[in-house]
Amino acid sequence: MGIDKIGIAKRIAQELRNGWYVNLGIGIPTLVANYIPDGINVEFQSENGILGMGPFPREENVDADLINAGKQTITALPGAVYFDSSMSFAMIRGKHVQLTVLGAMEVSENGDIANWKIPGKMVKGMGGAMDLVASAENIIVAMMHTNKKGESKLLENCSLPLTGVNCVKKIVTNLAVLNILPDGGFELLERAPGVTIEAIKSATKGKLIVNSSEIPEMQL
Amino acid sequence: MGIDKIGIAKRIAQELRNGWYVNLGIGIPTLVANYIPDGINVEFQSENGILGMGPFPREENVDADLINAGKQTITALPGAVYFDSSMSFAMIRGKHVQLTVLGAMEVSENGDIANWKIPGKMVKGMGGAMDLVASAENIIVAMMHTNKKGESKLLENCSLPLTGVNCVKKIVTNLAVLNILPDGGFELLERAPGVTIEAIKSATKGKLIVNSSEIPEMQL
Amino acid sequence: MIEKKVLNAADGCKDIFSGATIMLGGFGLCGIPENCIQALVEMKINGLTCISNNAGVDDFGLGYLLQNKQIKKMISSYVGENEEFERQMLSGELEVDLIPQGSLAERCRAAGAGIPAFFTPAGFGTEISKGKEVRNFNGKPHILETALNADFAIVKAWKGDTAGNLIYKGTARNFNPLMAMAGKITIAEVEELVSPGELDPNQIHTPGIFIQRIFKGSNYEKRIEQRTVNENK
Amino acid sequence: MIEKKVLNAADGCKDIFSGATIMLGGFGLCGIPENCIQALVEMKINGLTCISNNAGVDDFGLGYLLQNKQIKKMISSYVGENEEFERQMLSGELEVDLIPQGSLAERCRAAGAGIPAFFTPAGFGTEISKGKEVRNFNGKPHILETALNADFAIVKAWKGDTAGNLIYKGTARNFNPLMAMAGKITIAEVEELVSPGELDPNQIHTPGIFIQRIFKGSNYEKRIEQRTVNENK
Repeated sequence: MGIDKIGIAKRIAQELRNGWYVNLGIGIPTLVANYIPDGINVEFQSENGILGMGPFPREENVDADLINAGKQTITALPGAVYFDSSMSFAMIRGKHVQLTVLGAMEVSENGDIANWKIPGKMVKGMGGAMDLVASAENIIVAMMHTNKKGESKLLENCSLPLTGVNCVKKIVTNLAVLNILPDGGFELLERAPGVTIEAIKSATKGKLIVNSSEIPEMQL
Repeated sequence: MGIDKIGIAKRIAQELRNGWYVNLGIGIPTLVANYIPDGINVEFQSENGILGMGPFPREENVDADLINAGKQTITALPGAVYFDSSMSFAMIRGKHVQLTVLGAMEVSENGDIANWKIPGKMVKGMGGAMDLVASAENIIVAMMHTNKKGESKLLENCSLPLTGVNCVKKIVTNLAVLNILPDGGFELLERAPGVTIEAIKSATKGKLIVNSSEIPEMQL
Repeated sequence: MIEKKVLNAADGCKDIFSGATIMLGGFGLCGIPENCIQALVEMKINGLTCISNNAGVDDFGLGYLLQNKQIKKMISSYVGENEEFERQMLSGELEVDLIPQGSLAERCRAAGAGIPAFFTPAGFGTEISKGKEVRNFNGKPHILETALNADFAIVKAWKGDTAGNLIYKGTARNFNPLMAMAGKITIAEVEELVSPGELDPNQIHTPGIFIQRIFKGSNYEKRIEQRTVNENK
Repeated sequence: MIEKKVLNAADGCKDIFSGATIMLGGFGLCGIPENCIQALVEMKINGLTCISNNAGVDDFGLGYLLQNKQIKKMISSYVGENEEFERQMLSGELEVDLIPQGSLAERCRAAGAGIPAFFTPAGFGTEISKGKEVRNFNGKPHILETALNADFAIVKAWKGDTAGNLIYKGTARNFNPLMAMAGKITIAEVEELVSPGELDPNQIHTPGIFIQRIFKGSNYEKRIEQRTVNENK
């Protein structure tokens, strides 16, 4: 039901503003770079130490010394810079990055996020996620509305160990675009094409706030 | 009485050990660089952002973008590096500099130092002195034994506002070489040529410890 | 690529207001933003709080702003060599906050890096530690210092590109990269301004993300405070 | 000039002992000290505590040391992509301490810079903040993190000189400069080793003061974890 991962990436790309520095997490967020609207200039930061990240290289340009935080080979655009990890997180912690997009396993109605650990399963580590969510002023979560078992990922409280608290501002899922309100609650802003408010309500376990009976469809 | 400033610098130069990074303060300490013993390799750090500082330039090589912490034009030796002020004090605070030599207005018998402020007079500021004395594990003070009024600068307690506490390890003056003992007190190690123990005693207001009647003369 | 180029110092500094807190790079007269200081003089704004390691000399650098009584407060580590400064300080016209040089540098970096406070040994047991939290680490007392923010930071670099990437030369680097990180708005003046891609991405000291405006400065005097030459040979 | 050159990895690592705490630069397999890791394998020392952002893959990088059960404890931010790691961790053979990546980087820098502790927002409200001091700054909670020291740091650079000055390439820089500052003894392996004076003093990433030993490495494999290419055009 709803849109696919590419649709989520396209919708998030509409949030980009001219002159922003942006950090994209692994997975759906990475796809956002492919759908930057015309006339919008942004620069991508990867926390392993590059600003001005370009597309993946052609085979003949692969360089083992040039990767992104997902360990994928990348290229650098004109005006790019390399730096060390403390400088990289200085940019992040110091709020010089205007937008962070990342995936999540759960988001709570007060903006808590869980995306690094499932008790009883192998823990791979939080990488830079805790720094990113604790620091960024503008965090968009890109995820499916429900997990593989069909359970809502938008909850009253996260059940999984937290990555950060009170930090998520906006969520784009396969079903909807939602704001997290300052006093808590998921405010429904847009529906995925063909998806009803009822369908979104039933897929949202946390408090869903529908301020209008006329919720527009996403324009992709 | 005793040796002159050049003599003090020469005596301190004997303390240099091969492979040390050294920070020299303004005044007598700067002169130490002129008397490095044969076979000893050291590198000079200046806290405004250079490691591998060389001698003053010849007229035709003066570069406004290349100065030391005393704002004097300098040169850089092969293998030199420039860096910013936070990196510079990372070296100092992180104990990567093996020796700091600086001047003082007063030193107390427990290693306190006062060298930045005289109440009632214009205060120029502490510059990097407080960071240097708080961080260095090996601090040698280069100064005259008495001030212009003939009063001892080696005291039980400093009367002037402090730059740092319990930090000075050794003092070289125009009259003597002295250690500061861990439990306090100026231990007399060497006399300046022709200077008697009695003369040193009378010029030292703090507790002078003379462990032997045979205090050797400095060899310059 | 995000374009940061502005016309000149006046354009770069246009919204700096009376009463603003401004960081200015440089050590002595080495690596100071000469063009922007001149612009601030011409803008005749006043009541400024200036954060700069030094305060210039009577007739150069921040000394200009002092002569014109545009500065309300100086935050520095060393302010010698400036008679007008001394006069204003002793008369009480000018507030002065003296900070150990390493703490000044680290507090600027901390502001830029989102570190609100850190412990340092510098100043323990001196008047600098008055009112500050003291804590022992590894048996040694340290004091808590906080980040130092500014409305504007003004820095001078050797080369820059229009994306705001900067390279400094020699010891003219000093406080410039740290202050560049700490300003809400950071203005960079450079001796040489090139297009993005012309600077080696491995060799940039200040990434453009920290810079909001950049321009090519002109007529650099680069005055030397202590011209010291080696007479030997 | 202070000479830092040693013969090779075995010479550089000769006094690393069983039970030592070792920092190793690199992000994934990018910028890891391949030669020194091989030397540690051959030295057959064990009980090591390794501080490294990642833990290599099964048959490369730190994975070698894991296969040989030489590591007692890993301190990292992300340890995926390694089956033997997972097996040892789940069986309790291997201790693992996970740290947010930015805090890991800053804690290494802090150790090198003589900053014993600092406040950061990262990890507040999560299990990372358990037992840590929390304090509000600007209305936002932060936790106190401490410096992370090591007996040895092992770093990989692109170019170096025999005075220990280092230049890194691309994103192979990552944790290397920070760990270089934090080791009691720091060993650098480089792809190209030159004489002092051959590197531009404006362009050095790690000043030689932090490096105790340097050598030219050989046979770099530089394995790529996620070879991702653009099929378009």
